[in-house]
Amino acid sequence: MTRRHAALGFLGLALVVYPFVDRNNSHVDFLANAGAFILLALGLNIVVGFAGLLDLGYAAFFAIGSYSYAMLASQQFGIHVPFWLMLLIAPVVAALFGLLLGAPTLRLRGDYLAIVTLGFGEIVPQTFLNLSQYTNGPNGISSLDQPSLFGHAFGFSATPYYYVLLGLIALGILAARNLQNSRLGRAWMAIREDELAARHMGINTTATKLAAFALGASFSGLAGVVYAAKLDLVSPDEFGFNVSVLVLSMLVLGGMGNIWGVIVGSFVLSFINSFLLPQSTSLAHAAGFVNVDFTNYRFMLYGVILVTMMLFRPEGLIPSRQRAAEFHEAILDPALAAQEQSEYEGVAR
Amino acid sequence: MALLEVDGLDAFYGRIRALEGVSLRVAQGEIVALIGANGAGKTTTLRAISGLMRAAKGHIVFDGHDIGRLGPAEIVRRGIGHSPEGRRVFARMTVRENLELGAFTRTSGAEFAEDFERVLAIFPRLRERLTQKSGTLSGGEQQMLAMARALMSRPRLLMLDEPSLGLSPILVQTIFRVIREINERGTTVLLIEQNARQALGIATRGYVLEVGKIAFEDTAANLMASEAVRAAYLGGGAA
Amino acid sequence: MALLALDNVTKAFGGLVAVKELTFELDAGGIAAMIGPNGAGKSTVFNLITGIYAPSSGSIDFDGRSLRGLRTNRIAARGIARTFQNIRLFAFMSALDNVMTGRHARMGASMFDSLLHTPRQRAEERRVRERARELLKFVDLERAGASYARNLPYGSQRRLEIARALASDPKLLLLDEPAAGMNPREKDELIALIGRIRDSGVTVFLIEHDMNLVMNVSERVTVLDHGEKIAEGSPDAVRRDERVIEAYLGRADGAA
Amino acid sequence: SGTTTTTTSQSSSGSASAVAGATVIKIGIDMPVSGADASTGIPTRNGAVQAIEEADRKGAPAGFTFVAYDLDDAVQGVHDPAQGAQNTRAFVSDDAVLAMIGPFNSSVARAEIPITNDAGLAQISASATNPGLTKGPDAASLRTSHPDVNSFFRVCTTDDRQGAAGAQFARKLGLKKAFIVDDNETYGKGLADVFDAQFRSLGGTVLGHEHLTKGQTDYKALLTKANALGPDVIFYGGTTATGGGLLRKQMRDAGMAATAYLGGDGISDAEFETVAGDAANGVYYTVAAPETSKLPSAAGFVAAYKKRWSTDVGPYSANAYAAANIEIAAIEKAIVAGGAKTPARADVLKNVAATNGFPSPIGPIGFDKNGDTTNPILTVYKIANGKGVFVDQINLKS
Amino acid sequence: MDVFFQQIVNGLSLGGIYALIALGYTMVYGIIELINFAHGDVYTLGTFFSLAILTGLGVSGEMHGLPLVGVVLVTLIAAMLLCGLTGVLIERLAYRRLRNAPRLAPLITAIGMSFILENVMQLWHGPSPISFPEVIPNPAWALGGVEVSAKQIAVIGLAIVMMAALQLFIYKTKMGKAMRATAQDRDAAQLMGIDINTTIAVTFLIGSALAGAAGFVSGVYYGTTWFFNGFEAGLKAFTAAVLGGIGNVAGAMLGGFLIGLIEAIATQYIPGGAQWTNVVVFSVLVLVLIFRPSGLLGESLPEKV
Ligand SMILES: Nc1ncnc2c1ncn2[C@@H]1O[C@H](COP(=O)(O)OP(=O)(O)OP(=O)(O)O)[C@@H](O)[C@H]1O
Ligand SMILES: Nc1ncnc2c1ncn2[C@@H]1O[C@H](COP(=O)(O)OP(=O)(O)OP(=O)(O)O)[C@@H](O)[C@H]1O
Ligand SMILES: [Mg+2]
Ligand SMILES: [Mg+2]
Repeated sequence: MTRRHAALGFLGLALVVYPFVDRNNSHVDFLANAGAFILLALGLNIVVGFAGLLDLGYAAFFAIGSYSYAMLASQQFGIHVPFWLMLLIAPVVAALFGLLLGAPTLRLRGDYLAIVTLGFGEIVPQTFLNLSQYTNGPNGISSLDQPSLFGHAFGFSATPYYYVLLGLIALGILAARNLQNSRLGRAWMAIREDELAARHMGINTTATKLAAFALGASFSGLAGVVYAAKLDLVSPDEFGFNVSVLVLSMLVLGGMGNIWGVIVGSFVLSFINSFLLPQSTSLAHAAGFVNVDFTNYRFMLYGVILVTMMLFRPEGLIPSRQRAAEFHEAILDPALAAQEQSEYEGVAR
Repeated sequence: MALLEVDGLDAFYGRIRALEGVSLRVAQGEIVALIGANGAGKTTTLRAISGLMRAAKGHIVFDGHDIGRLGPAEIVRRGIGHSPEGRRVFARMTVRENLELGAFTRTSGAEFAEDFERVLAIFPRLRERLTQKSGTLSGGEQQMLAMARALMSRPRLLMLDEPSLGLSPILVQTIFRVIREINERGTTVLLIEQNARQALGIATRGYVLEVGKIAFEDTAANLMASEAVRAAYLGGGAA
Repeated sequence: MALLALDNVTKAFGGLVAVKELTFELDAGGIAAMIGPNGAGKSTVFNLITGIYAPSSGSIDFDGRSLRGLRTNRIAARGIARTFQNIRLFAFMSALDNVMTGRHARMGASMFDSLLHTPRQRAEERRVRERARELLKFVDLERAGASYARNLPYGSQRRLEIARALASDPKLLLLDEPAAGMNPREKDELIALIGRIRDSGVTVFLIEHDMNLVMNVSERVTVLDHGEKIAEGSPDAVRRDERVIEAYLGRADGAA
Repeated sequence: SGTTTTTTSQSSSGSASAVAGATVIKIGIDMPVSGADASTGIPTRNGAVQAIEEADRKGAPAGFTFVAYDLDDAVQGVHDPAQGAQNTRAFVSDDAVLAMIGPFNSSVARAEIPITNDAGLAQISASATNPGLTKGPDAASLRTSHPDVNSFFRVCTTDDRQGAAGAQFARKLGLKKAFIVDDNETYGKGLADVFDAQFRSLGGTVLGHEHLTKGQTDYKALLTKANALGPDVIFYGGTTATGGGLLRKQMRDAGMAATAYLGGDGISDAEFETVAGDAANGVYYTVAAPETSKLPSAAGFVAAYKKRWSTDVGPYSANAYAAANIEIAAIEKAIVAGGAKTPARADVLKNVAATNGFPSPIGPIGFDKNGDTTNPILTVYKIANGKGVFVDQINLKS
Repeated sequence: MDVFFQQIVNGLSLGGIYALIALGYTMVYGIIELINFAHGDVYTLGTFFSLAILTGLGVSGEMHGLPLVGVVLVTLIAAMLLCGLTGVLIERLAYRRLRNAPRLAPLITAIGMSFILENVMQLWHGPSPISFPEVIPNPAWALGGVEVSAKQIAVIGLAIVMMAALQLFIYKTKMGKAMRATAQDRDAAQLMGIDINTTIAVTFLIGSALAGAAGFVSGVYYGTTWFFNGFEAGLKAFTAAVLGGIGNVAGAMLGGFLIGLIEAIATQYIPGGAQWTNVVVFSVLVLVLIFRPSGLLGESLPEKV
């Protein structure tokens, strides 16, 4: 307990002083980008990890968060809502869209939900693209309002965003933990295990699942605001299926359902993705190996990570206790799996 | 030589040892009862015999051949029928289709028709429900179907895992009667029952499992008479 | 006034009438049983009461109010709890969490309480955990609190399911074949447990095929056959009823 | 290779002061080189790398060596503005980087320009053709830190010029009714929008303007819709990869074999002929550069490229090669002027901005005050026997 | 009116390809309840295999008569076989170990396999589109004002034939029955004497072979392919399968044709329709699922407690 707290305190301190130690702004920039993905992953973890709802279109909410900042804090419509206020508004907007998507579809059984969310993930960015009179279509919306704090504009340094994200992640962790150990968190777990029995406990399964969708979406909306402000730009091609899968992979890699696992997973994949591969390719080129291109094997690498993780350590790097048990004991017990499967057949009304 | 010989079986679920050195034999024509408390390992024993799980140690010899390494499908083909715990009927298939699947390993159409009639005669309720999806049958109806389905493969050794579970008293009697009849027609039976009294009532011999080990093994009559078995498994209630 | 009243309830699945014009009342307090051949419609009656199915016709009143149109979770909140013919615990949740989940309907924490862990929420969690511990003890599982439900032995799982159902302080507890798969010794324990539940003021309504148990615990027995009520009364009266013997018990005395 | 740079920390507003002892000069290259974008990203990068290698082999003044520092801006196989921004910051943070090439895509450029503007780092794109990057209020808004300084240049003509040239040419051919299709991407839609406006203003009729959905491969429904309106020409704004080739190919199946087809430089690649097959013949396209066959330098480059990379050039390889050479020249000039010290970025930027009449495979290049090329000569080709044949040259300056 | 009917033909032929892919999807789903994300890529692999075989046979242009029939048959069958084997291999490597794991696990390996296949194909032919030789002559007939080409008829016909064959196979053969049993309860199926490894392997063999057939057809029909083809096609096909009721063979075909039709009609009658096709398709999907949660032909089994 105390050792754990000490370790956390140390980690927190290290993260706070980091930008003072490493003066390379691109590193801080990378960390800030990774931070946005950590925030995304924390949110998706609520939906998939806690409530067990497979959402394959999570990037849509990211898009909604980003675009709401772009539309409400830029020259686009001449509206300039302050960044800090948007941190409150965008999550609510995203959550509302979460409800909008969830309300008609949450009655669907797992895989149907997956495909509908996948479709939602396709059509949201597509709609932003198509409504070009409001969104500038493929060009996206640029030169968004720069946040400022006590009169200091953030400018083009990644550092202030880094701190904003650090704070948001800390809050996100706290929120996720609180949720997990609460009436709502138990209800999610129960629904995941046996929806019908959960209903007999008095759990309103639809409302509970909607809460997961809305909360998950709000994290995504929050990440969207910071990401858009930091990038000073939104464009519709940033929010494709790839992003949804990337975030899902982060959960899988780190350990679904486990907050720290999810954070580690997102950091590791971000690191590989936007730092290790491009940089090492560049190094190889500089060293004369001009035909080496690690980035081109990105998909291969992801694929291999996903497959081998699932085969050999399906509970992730830092698993949740419950998930680990589900994976391991269930693997041992075909009987239970089959029973669950046949119960699953009974489509709840 | 016995039809089925199980020797020194060890089985694990993860790190949990479910069976420890279980040995038993079932001779041709016998009804052997396997009784024991919940979690003693009865189901695990049957699962190991029919190949649904692999024993860590020990030998399983059926009809003179070691079947310990064979898959369940092959074991069924060799003549072991297994009506599993929890009914496990094919929920989205009709009663008729379930029965057809019971005869999956058999090829003769004539034999099939004959067996079909025979099991429906035993369980007339199933005849009324031939086209119902079996997932919507009542618990007891599913139990009948599971047993009927196992009979369709004309096994030489029929293993039944708690066949009377959830059945009405009248059907419990029917089930035990049917087991006896099947046996009289030449099918050897290995029976797991919580209803130990009745099981021992029709069995020739019995084994008592306690936490993964065979604790007693004797003729049914002797087991019924044994004080230790009575106290633990036959219950104090008046019979 | 009756705690539970079914009035002329019919449930048909396609052409199959599982429950037919069933009328009966259950008074508060005490233990009642429902027996009947397999497929008679007993579980269906439970499913109608708990809102899994809606009656094709007829009405069900609980505690003086109609249950019509209520969803399962609302019915549970009204004070009807149940166990299942096939155990349906939350397999990978601890026994304690299972029981705490059973309390869901009686808890007030909103989404925001859950998110923020307000003092109110924390106090409630503490109370609920305490109550859950008591219930585990009540069903003799005080040492199993931390185990995953599915790692418990079968008999314990049955009792855990009962504890979970009791967590919502139900007025009515429905038990669907609670003794199935239990050995005689476990059945004796179960009989004692059901007695304790009755003594705590919860009305118990159970389905069971084990005549020993039914005759031992219940004060009133309803017999169903082909979805219709064919007999009703004290255990002894029912046991001697010709139609019951014919349809259900069999000639050679059904006591198992 | 193997040389290390000694770096001193510097303020992020960044006019690099000369660093004694440093011998390596890096040129940053940011392109999408993985996944779906790799097909055009890699050849473009190769062009730039080739220029840097040649310069290094030739030897820079005062013993400096040139190194390419190339990064991928695709994430999960798709070009990504945030990754582009991160890469640009990596360049800016590395004192040895004095200039950069890229990005490929206009959307990525929007994320990068504010950063190079802030750092005063010269940036030349080979292919980002969206007008708003250099012109008008849009461009001004990208120059956030130093509104009066321009750091972004490009050697390609902008979409507005190409769209206008296409419209002029179509009218010149006497085509009256056009049906416009674009791929709904920055480049394609920009091109198509300009064509749309110009074609109308030149007296043509636009029967319809549709945008494709990404990933679509079956255009029969769209073509049936178009055909029913009886167009003289289908104008396509987009690239081969986003549907240009298939669209042409399926015109025949939709009974439109006789209808003219016109596009921009997005379909000026060998792939177009591959995909469209026989149907490619008769297609017109514009290219935002003079006819290279008339410039001997192009032939040399094409051959050298083939030798170096064992493949044919991509549509923007020569542009990237030219862009890199401009930067190299600017750097060398600054070295000489600064007395063999590592030049400051500001000096390099000044030299780049002053580029005029710079000889390159794609013709002489100069930059106007916005950073656009002063060489708005466009060429129209027609495909015959699977090859683009020179048809017309349009000079928009006149 | 002619335009309307022409769009119907367009929609049906596009839908035919979706249907062919959807058949394999739905079949695999029906047996192991897995959204086999890699299926779309196996389909693309089918185009690659077909091209390789055509190239191997030295085919470069239009053929006629007996040689045409021979080439088509050989290529089709070989592509189906190769894809089928690939499917079996994928199942063996990536899914078998996870048969009893929670449902999310194999879904994620499926996404992983999809990435791997895409990358392999990219290494094989590079990231650019590649083109097919024009093997089949493509006469077209005008029926009234509506033009129908031979290829279109072939696509639609093949989808129907394959659907019917699959339906027969699943409901009339012993193997089919074994598959359905395996789908519902693997242990119990084994106790019936069904070898579930074989059964599941055969499922993948057939499902993937169908993807191979779809690959061949689309390669010849569109004359081009590239490594990333499978994503969009797979997505649409899966949507088709869900729309029709996943696990249901006739439903997959119905869903495929419907989506093709929706796309064609939306393109024609919505102003600027081409950019809205996906939005319309998914909106229709959501609407259908709201009113019929298990798809158009999907069966729903009320829960029995
Ligand atoms: N899938 C599993 N994972 C872990 N442990 C298991 C599993 N199945 C059974 N066990 C354990 O193995 C032991 C033997 O179980 P088994 O099911 O064979 O008992 P049984 O005698 O059939 O009991 P019952 O009368 O309840 O059916 C028990 O301790 C049980 O908890
Ligand atoms: N969802 C359903 N669809 C169709 N038929 C159903 C459904 N649920 C139950 N039935 C039928 O209704 C009848 C009554 O079933 P029910 O489960 O209520 O019986 P039961 O009295 O509980 O029997 P048991 O003692 O065997 O559990 C049975 O014949 C069953 O097949
Ligand atoms: Mg057992
Ligand atoms: Mg029942």
